[in-house]
Amino acid sequence: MTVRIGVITFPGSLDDVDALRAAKIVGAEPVSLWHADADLHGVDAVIIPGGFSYGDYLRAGAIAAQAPVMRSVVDAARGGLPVLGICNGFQVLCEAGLLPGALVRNAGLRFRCIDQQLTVERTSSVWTSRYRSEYDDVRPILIPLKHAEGRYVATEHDLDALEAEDRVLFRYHGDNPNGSLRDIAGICSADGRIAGLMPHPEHAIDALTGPGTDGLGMFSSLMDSLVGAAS
Amino acid sequence: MARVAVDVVIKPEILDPQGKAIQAALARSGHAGVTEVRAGKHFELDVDGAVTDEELERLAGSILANPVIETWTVTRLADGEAR
Amino acid sequence: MARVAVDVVIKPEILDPQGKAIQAALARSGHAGVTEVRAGKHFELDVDGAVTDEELERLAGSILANPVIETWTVTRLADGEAR
Amino acid sequence: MTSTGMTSGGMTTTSTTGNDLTGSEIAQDTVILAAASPEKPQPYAELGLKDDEYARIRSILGRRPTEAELAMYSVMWSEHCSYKSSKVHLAYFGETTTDAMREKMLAGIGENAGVVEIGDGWAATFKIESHNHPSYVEPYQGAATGVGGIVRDILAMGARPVAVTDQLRFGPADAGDTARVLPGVVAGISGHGNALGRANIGGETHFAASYAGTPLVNAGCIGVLRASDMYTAHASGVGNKVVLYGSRTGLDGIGGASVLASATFSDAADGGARRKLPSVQVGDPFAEKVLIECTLELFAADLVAGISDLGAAGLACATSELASAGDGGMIVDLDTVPLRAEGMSAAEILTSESQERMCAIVEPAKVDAFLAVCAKWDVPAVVIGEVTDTGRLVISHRGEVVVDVPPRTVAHDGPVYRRPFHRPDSQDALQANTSANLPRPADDELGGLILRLAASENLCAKGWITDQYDRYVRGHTVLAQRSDAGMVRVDDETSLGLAMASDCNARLTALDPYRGTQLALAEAYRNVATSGATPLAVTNCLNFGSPEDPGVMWQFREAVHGLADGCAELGIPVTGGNVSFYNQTGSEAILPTPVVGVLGVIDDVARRIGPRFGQGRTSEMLFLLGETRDELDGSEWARVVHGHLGGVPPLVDLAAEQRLAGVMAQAAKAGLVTAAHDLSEGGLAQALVEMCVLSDCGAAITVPPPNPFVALFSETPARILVAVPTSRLGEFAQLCEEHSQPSSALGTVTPTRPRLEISGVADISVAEMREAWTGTLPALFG
Ligand SMILES: Nc1ncnc2c1ncn2[C@@H]1O[C@H](COP(=O)(O)OP(=O)(O)O)[C@@H](O)[C@H]1O
Ligand SMILES: [Mg+2]
Repeated sequence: MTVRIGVITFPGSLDDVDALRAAKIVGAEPVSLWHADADLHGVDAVIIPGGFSYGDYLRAGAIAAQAPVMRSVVDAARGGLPVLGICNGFQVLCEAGLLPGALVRNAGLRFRCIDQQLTVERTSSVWTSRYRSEYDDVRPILIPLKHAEGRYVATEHDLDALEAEDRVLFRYHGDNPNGSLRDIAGICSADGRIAGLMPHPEHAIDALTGPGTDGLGMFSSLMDSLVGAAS
Repeated sequence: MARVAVDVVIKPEILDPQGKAIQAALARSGHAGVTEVRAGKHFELDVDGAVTDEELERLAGSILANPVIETWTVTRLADGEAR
Repeated sequence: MARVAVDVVIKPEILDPQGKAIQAALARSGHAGVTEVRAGKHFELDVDGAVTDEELERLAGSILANPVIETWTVTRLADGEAR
Repeated sequence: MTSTGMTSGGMTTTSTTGNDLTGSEIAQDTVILAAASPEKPQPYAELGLKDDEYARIRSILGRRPTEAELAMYSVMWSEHCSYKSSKVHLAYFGETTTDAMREKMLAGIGENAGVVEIGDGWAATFKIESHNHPSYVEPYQGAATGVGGIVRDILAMGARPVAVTDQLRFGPADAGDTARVLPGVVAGISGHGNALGRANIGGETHFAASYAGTPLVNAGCIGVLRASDMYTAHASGVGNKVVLYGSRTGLDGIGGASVLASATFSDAADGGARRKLPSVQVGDPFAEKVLIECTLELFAADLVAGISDLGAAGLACATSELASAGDGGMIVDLDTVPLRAEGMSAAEILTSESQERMCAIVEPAKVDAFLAVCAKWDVPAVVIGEVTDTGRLVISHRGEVVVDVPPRTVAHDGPVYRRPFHRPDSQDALQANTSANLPRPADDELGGLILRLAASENLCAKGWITDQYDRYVRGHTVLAQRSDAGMVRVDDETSLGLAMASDCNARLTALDPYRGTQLALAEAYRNVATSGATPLAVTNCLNFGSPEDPGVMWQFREAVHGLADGCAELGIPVTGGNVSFYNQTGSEAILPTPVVGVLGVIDDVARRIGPRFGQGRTSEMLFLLGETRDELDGSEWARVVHGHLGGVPPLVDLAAEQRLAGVMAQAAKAGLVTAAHDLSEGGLAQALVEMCVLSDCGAAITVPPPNPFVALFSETPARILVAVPTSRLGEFAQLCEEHSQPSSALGTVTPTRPRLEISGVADISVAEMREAWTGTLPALFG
């Protein structure tokens, strides 16, 4: 079966082409989705890419969360469609209420573009199963990160709940680049199907253009789960 | 036509590095009397007569501010007054 | 100890892309009664008694706002009042 | 938004009622009024026009110009737009470009940006522009709009912008104003540039006292296109529509026209307020990003017959240039232009420098499709005029003709100055004051000196700056910051890549502008070669003081000649450039700063060479390619240790540079070199520090006798430090021999010993070097 992965383009999206390329590399059919079109065109999963949707002029992700396509994404996600928000996409998912918490200005106040080590905290999600190792200790992965508003904040109550429900997907390893609470780099829904993270796995799919290929696992994991489900 | 100000500030329990940096800059340039700064956003809206206080409250709390991290106040300004 | 609000907005003749984008977003989400939005910054300062209005004016115009492109207003808030 | 009712009547009929100064409306200055009131005094001097220039305008028109015409001529005849002081010298680039050099050039000097063929049907275009003064007044917005402007320039060639660069110069790093300017400039480039989705792949950052009141902010952009798809800025095809699209036009940056408003409209309701308008423009990165995507979609759908960006001089520039390069005529109705401010005069609309706008020439049958694409992207677009063959640019406003001029006279027939130039007398003393008498360090001081120089402001790591730039976006970046050259893959379907580097050591151009500029060329050329790419074309951004100073004019002329002669020797053409004069604080000019950019091409990006050794399992040896002479005048050692600038720059040997580039290209192709870094400021010592720290790996070397200080700190050009796998030593030696390339073995890479051991001279840990090299900017800027 062909797996169709949709990637949303908002005005101001930047890394939509990278996400489409990642989908293609793992053997999926990449499908472009347009912000103003509420139709999801029958895709099997949706990626909300990085960038500055609508200029991020109110709060990062806030205006995009109101876009027609997002109303469909919210409904479909509640129905179990796998959804991944990367960077701005993560911000959109929080603003749309699909994930708890918010992303605010980096503690250091500056935009940062660095290669960052992450620990994979949960390997039982559709987005991270490939990082499962024979042993329990998954080695840190190296993924680029680039944002000015990536400090994850949530109430203590929400943070405790995230931990209790095993919904922290990634944590920053080594230096915390933005002051995120509890070093959180990415989280997911309880069933692991809706995920968001600040770093950019789609920029780590080819050693020629990224710091390595550690990001590929996220897209391959999705393929495993979708192809597995179909067969 | 009325003018409305909406001020949004980050909740006190959330770290405000920008406020801190500004406070430090003020202290460095001789304004040590400013002991704390919180940085937020200020919006001025022109709204037509039909817009009620409830609608303003709703749009402030759902769009202009993110209640997870921010608090806000809505103030109708006197005619022509800008803040 | 007093609390002071400083509101900074971009001069009316200078492009305010934020305000424009926010107004469009509000209109799209059913708040068409909002006909114009100007986006600016809102600072809340805690200042000790020795800080005069002149000093506040000076620091607002030199550090909180960029007089080349912005205008500002300084308001002393009533005790404990947050805006 | 449909095509406007551009009836011929509306364009040619002029009413006289508007001339009555009745009511609160102030009559605008029309062509008819101008013809009827020849004696009316006009503020041409305030607009920067000389008496004879004003007289020329009058004789071109056969009457006095209208206010709108005066505004147009004055901005288009300004130094910035007309190149009136530099033109006579820039002609030398053309004179020295041979047919062989021209072979791959599709567009050259005179176009928005030069275009060169790069193989497989692809072409590339690149350019560097200055945004110096605005960045001093308002660092964030000045730098931001600088990046926006250069990207639109590249877009106007029909190219897809793929990468940006920034060349920065500031006052001393610890100077108070640098703490204002530098973070603001970098935040502007970051905030605006990152939002455009174009990877930042390199640049320069230098500090020197002469830039304290005059920082330099240059921004570069590279674009790619199919060679068959080039658009140029011309308006051909009578009846084709002129479409203005992008942001609304406001009162931004109308420095010149506001003089006009204040001089003639001082009684107008808001005349006084407007006069105080700052001449800064505020950028809207979101609008810019959308404009880029919209324009690329217009290109892809083949809806564009000609195109121009709106930069300096706004519509005045775009309309006059498009018209004069095409069929020679155009009519424009300013009443159709979407405005952001009320009551703008024709002069203001024409000279507004509002950002994020483009002007396209569109066949009538394609106008609807064009407007539909703009609507999809929510980009305002209107037809503002039409191409004619009348030889006149006719512009109406409020139903009256306010401009009626031969467009060439505005765009191209500006004044030409032959400004006096002569070598300043002080140059002799400067050159006589060599570094020969400066005390040199003892051998046991060299270790400390290595660290001291590595931490100095010009040599230290620039990560504090470059980590604020997105280098990953769109997934084509192969090399970026921390490499000698940036490199991008042209697109997903090809392995073809472009490399770019830009350089200028202004200390050396101060000592000898001719030779110093050749050294800048040599360094940028070498940086491209170090990455494994083959240098192909050259651009420049010539930043100088006042052209009215004969000494500055001499520096400028020497720089142009040095660059042109150097390019002729290397066989690569100058395809474009930019001149920025009047960079001075009071009467003190900046160090002459001719930034030279070199573009290179590589067939297979997988073969690129980066600066990191010790990454694989093979053992590697380090070689120094090139020969070292005792050349320390103008060096970083002289500056940091002695605060000294004097003497003559190192000798230029372009044949050696060419040989070196040939060796590197072959070595890359054959995979003989695992890492490379060229030697420039700070010499061998600095190259070793950088490679060890970037590689997180040690090296054990022996410096060639007789003088370790000279071996480590001399700044002789034409040298590259390379790492060669021990399994390939034979092939490497043979390659060098075939090219008669001097090469000396320095030592080995030591992955298990993270130290730089220089036999008998120094032994420093990588951690110590990292701390020294990377600590400086964070300590200064937080
Ligand atoms: N302002 C800047 N913007 C982007 N990259 C920069 C900037 N300043 C320095 N760099 C990058 O930092 C690295 C070191 O710069 P530099 O020492 O000038 O290199 P080189 O000596 O090889 O010309 C290069 O990769 C350069 O592109
Ligand atoms: Mg170099």
